Amino acid sequence: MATAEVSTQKTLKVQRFKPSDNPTNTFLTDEKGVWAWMTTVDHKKIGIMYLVSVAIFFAVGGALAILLRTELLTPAKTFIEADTYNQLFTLHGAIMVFFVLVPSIPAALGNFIMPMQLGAKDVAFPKLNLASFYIYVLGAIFTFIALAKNGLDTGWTFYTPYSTQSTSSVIWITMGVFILGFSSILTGTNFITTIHKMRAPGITWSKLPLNVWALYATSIIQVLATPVLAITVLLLTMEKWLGFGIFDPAIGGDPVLFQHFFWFYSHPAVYIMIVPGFGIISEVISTFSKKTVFGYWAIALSSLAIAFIGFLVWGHHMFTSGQSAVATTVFSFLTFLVGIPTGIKIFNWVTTLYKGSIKMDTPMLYVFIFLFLFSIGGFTGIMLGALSVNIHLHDTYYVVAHFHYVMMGGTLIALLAGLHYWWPKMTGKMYNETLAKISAVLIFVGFNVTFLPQFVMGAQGMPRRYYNYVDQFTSFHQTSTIGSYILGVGFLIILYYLMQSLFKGAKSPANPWNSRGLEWQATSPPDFHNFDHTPVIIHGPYDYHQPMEEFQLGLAVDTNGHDPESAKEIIDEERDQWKNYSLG
Amino acid sequence: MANHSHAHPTHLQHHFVDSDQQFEASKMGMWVFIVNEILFFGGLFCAYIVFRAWYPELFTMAAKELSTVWGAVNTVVLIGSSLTVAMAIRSAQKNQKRGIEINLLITIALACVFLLIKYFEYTHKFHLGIFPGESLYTYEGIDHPLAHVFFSIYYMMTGIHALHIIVGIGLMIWIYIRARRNEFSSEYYTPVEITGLYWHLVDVIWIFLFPLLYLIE
Amino acid sequence: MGRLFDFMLPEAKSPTADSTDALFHFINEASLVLLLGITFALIYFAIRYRRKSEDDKTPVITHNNTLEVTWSVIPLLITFVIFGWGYTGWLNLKSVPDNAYEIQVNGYKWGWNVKYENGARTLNEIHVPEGRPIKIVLSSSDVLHSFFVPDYRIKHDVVPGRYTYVWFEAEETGESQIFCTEYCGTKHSDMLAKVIVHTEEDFQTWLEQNGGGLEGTPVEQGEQLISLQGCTTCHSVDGSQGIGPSFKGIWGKEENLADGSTVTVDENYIRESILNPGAKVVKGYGNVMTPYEGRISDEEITNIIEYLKTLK
Amino acid sequence: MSEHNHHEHHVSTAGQLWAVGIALTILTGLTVGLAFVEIPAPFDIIVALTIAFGKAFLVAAFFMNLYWDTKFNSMLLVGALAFFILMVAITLLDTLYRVEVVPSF
Repeated sequence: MATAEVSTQKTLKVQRFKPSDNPTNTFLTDEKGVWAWMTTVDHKKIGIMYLVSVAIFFAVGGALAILLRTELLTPAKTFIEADTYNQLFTLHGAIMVFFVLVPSIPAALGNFIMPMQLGAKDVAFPKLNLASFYIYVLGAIFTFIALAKNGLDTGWTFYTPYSTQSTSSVIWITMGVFILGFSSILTGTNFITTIHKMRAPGITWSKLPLNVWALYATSIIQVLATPVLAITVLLLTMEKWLGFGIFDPAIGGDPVLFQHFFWFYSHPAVYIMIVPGFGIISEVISTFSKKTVFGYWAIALSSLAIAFIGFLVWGHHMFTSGQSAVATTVFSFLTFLVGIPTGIKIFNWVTTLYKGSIKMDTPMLYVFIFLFLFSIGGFTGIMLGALSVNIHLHDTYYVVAHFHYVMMGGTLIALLAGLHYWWPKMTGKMYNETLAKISAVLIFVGFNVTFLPQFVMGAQGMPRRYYNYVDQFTSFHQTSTIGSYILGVGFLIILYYLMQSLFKGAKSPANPWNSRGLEWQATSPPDFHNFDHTPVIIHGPYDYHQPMEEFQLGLAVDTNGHDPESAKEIIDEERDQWKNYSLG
Repeated sequence: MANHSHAHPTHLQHHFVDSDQQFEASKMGMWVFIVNEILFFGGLFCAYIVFRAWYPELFTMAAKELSTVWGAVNTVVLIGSSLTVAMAIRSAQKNQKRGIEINLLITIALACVFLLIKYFEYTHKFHLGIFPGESLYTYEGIDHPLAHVFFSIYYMMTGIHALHIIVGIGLMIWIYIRARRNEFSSEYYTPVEITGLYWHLVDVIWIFLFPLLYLIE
Repeated sequence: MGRLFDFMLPEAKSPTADSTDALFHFINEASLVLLLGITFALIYFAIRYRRKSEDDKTPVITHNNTLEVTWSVIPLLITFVIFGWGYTGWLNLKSVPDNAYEIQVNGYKWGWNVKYENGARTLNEIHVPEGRPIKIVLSSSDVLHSFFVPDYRIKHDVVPGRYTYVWFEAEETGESQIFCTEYCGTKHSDMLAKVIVHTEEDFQTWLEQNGGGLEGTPVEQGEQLISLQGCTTCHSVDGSQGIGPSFKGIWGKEENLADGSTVTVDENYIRESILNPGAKVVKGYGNVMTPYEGRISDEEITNIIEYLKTLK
Repeated sequence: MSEHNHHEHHVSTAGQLWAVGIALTILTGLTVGLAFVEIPAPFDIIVALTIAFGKAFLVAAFFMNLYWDTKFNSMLLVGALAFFILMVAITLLDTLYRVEVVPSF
C-alpha cells in the first residue's frame, strides 16, 4: 500500500487523552435544529435518523403482526377479510425485511459506531451516506403510495406468475424495493471503503473490532447481491408492465427462473441481516465478561466464510419448486457447509465466557437470549437443509418459526443488545436497568410462547400464509397469539423506558461498562468529530489484561501519520515516557 | 515537502487526513461501485445465457434483425470515447487544462453519436413493430413463438446501457464545467479519474453486448 | 416405536414417510443434546464466573486451535451424515415405482381437478386404492400452487406450463388431508382436498361407477359440471356473495361492467366469460378467474348454459 | 515529481493510450470479420467471447490503470466476475438439467 512506504519516516508522539465524563460540546449540541439534522453529513446523526426510521417501521410491522395473530385466533374469519389478511402478511414481511432488518444494524448502529471504532472522523463518503438515507426515505414513499392505491397481496417474495397477474400495486412496490436497494448498495460501498481507508494509526486488520469485521462481511454481501435484486425487480416490473416473457409462463417465461433471481439476492440478504448481529454479540460478550474474545480469527473469518458460502445456497428455498435434481442436491450439500461457520461462532462465544468476570447487565442478558434462540434457529435450519425432511416442512409454519428464530431471535435480539449497549454512548443517558431486565424476560418468554408452537403445528402440516385453517391447529394458533401479545407488551416497555431515559435518565459517564473498545474512549455522547485527537491504537480491542490508560492514546501533535505498523513500533519505543505521564 | 502536505488544500474534505487518502478512498469507492454494476448487468447476462441455452435457434433467427454494421460502428465510437477520456485524465495529470476540456468535449460528442445511432436502430425496429414486451410486439418476420423474449432481453440490455451513457454524459458535462473553473490539476483530479473509470466500464459492457447480441450467426 | 419428538409429526400413512421421519427424529434429538449442552454451559459460566468486583482480573485465553478444529470437524461430519441421509430419502421420494397407478391433478384458483385413466373426474377428492403406489401428475392452469399431503410427507410445487409429480402408497383405508402450500391468492387457505383411500375392490367399483363421463339430461350434466370444474368455489347458486357474481338469476340479467358499459347475460356472454373471463368483468369484481380455454368442450359449455337457465 | 509524500500516480504516455485504442479497434474488426466466417456451433461463441475478454482486459488494464494500480482494485474486479460466473453456473445447473414429466394419458 502506498501509505506504508511513506510514513516510516515519521515520528509519532502520543499522549493520553482521558475522555471527559462531562463533555460540554457534543454532536448533539453542535448543530441544532431540524434543518441541521436533515442536511447533516455526520455519520452519528445519520445513524440516529436511521434508527428512528427503523423503529417506526418496526412499530408498523409489529402492529401488522399483532393484527395477523389476532385474526388467527379462530380457524375461520375472526375480524378481517381474506384479502385484507393477505395484504397484511405481505406488508408485514416486506416492511420487516426491507425496511427493518436489512438497514437496522448496519445503517443505524453501524453508521454510528463503526467510524468511531476505526477512530475516524466520519465514513469515507459522508454525502453519499446522507444520500443513502434519503434514497431509503424515497423507497418508503413509493411503498406508501402503493399502500394508498391498491396495496400488495403477493407475499414479500413476489413469485410469478401470481405477481404479474395480481391487480394490486406490484409495480409501485417493486420500484420502491428497487430504490431501496440502492440505499443498501451505497451504504455497503461506503463501509467497505471506510474500513479499508479510514482506520486510525495502529488499527491493523488483526486489531479490527469484530463488529467491524462483521460489517465488512455484510457490506461485501450488500455490494454483490443487492444489484441482482435491483435487476430482478426491474425485470419483474417490465414483465408486468409490458409482458417481457422472461418470468411469466403464459408468455414464454419461466417462474422458477424468477425464483433463482429472487433468492440469489434474498438468501444472501438473510446474512445481510444476521451477520451484523454477530458483530454486536462479539462486542458485548467481551465487555461484560471482561475478557478477550476467544478465537478472534475464527469469528472474524467465519463472517467472511458465511458471506461467501451464503451466495451458493439460495436454491434451498426451491427444493419443491421443480428445479433440477442436480441443482437441488448441490444446494442441499452447500447449505450444510454454511452451517459450520455459524456453529463455530457460537462455540467461540460460549468459550469466551469461561473464566470471565461476567456481569448480567441488560446487553449481556440479550446476548444470552440470543445464544439460546439463535441456536434453535440454527438447528432447525439444519433440519430444513436435509432434503427429505425439507420436502415435508417446506412452506409450513415450521419454516415460519425457523426464520423468526433466526431473524427475530437472532438479528432483532442482537439489535436490542447493541441498542442497550451503545445507548449511553449515543444519548449520554442511562436507561432504567430494572425495567430493561423485566422487558428482556418478557420478550424471551413471549417469543418462545409465540414461535415454539409454530414448530409443532408446522411439522403437523399447517401451511404458511393461511387465512383459514383446519380445526386441529386451533390450540397452537391461540397459544401463539397470546405469546405475540406478551411480545408486544415487552416492546412497549422498552419504548417507554428508552424515551424516559432521554428526558429523565441519569447522566452516563464516558465509559459506563469499562469497555476497552475505542468507541468508549470518546465522550458520551461523542464530539462532532468523534475524538478531539487522532486516536492511536497499540492493543487489540479486547485486551482486558492491559491497563485502561493504554487504550486512551492519541497523537500528541497533528501529523499525517496514518500507518498501522510504524505507529506500533514507535509507540513501543516511547512507551516509558508516556507511561510515566499517564500514571503520574 | 512536509509543510506542503500539512497545509489543508481546499479540495480536501475535513474527515480525510490527506489528499492521498482522499484520492485512494474515492478511487476504491468507484471500484466497489463497479463491482455493483457488474452484478447488476450480470443479472441480465444471466437471463440472456439461460434463454440462449434453452432456445439457441431463437437467438440465431432474431439476431438477424440487428444491424451488424451499426453495432460495429457504435463499438468503435465507444472505444474512441474511452481513449479520449483516458487522454483527459492524462491531461489532468500533466496540468494541461485545455487538454482536459478538449478531450472531454470529444468524449461527450462521441457519446451523443452513440446515442444517435442507437436512436435510429430503435426507431427502425419500432417501425417494424418490434417493441419490447409481448403485448406491444407485432412483428411477424421471425418464425418463433418466443421472438418477443429475445427483444425483451435486447431492449433491456441496450436500454439500461444507454441509460448509463446518458448518466455518463451528465457526469462529463459536470466535470467539464469544473475543469473550466480551473478546479483540476496534477494535485487534484479525482473526479476526472473516477468519472473516467465509470465511462470505461460502460465501454466494457458494450464490448460484451456487441458480440452477444449482434454477432450471432 | 416411541420417540421423544413423536408429538410433532402426524401419523405416517405411506412408506414415503419412513426415511423422512427417522431423519427428523435424529436431527431433533441430536440438536436437543447440543442445545442442552450450550444452555448448560451458558448458565454454569454465568453463575460460576459472575463478576465479584469491578477489579476482577481475567486470564488471557486467546484461542485454541485443537478446540477450533474439533468443533468444526465434528459438526461437519454430522452434517455430512444428515446430507447423505436426507439425499437418499429424497431420491426415494423422486423414484416412482414402475407399477404406480397414475392420476392427473390440475390445480387452479382455487381447487384441485382430478382425472382418472378411465375418464372419471372428481373435484377436491383423490380416490386411491390402498397398498398400491400412486403417481400424481401435477399441472396448473393459472399460478403456482403446491400439492402437500402431510400424512405421506410429500409436497411438490404445481407449475403452470410444466408437469411435476409426487408419489405415495396409502397403507390403510381412510382419509388424508391435502393442502395447497404455495400462496395463490384470496382463497389459498381454502384450497383443500382429501385423499380418500379405498380397498382395491371398492376402488374398482368406484371407478366403474364414475367412469365414462357424465350422464343425464344436459341440465343435470351442467349441474355436475359446475361443481366438477370448480365454478361453485367462487360463484354461488343460491344468490350469496362470493368471489364472482352468483349464478342465481343470472340468465337474461343486465350486468354493469367494470368499464361502465352493460351487457345482457346470454349464450355468447357466458361462453366468452368461461373461455376468456377477463374480456367483460362485472363491476365490483376483480379479474381473477382462470381462463378455461382448452380445458372445457363446447358441449360442456352448452350444458352449463342450460343449467344456468334453470337457476331463476 | 517532487512530491515524495504522495503516492506516485501512473501517467500513461499518449502513445500507450493510442496503441491500446488502435488494438481495440483492430480486435473489433477481427470479431466482426470472424462472425461472417462459418465456425461450427460452440466455437463461434467461444472465439467471440475470447476476443471480447481480450478487449475488456485491455480497457481494464491500461485505460482503467489497473495494471499500475493497487492489486486490491484488480481483486475487486476479479471477485465480481467470479460471483457473476457462480451465479450463472449454478442457475444453469437447474435450467439445463430439468427432466420433463409427460403424463401418459
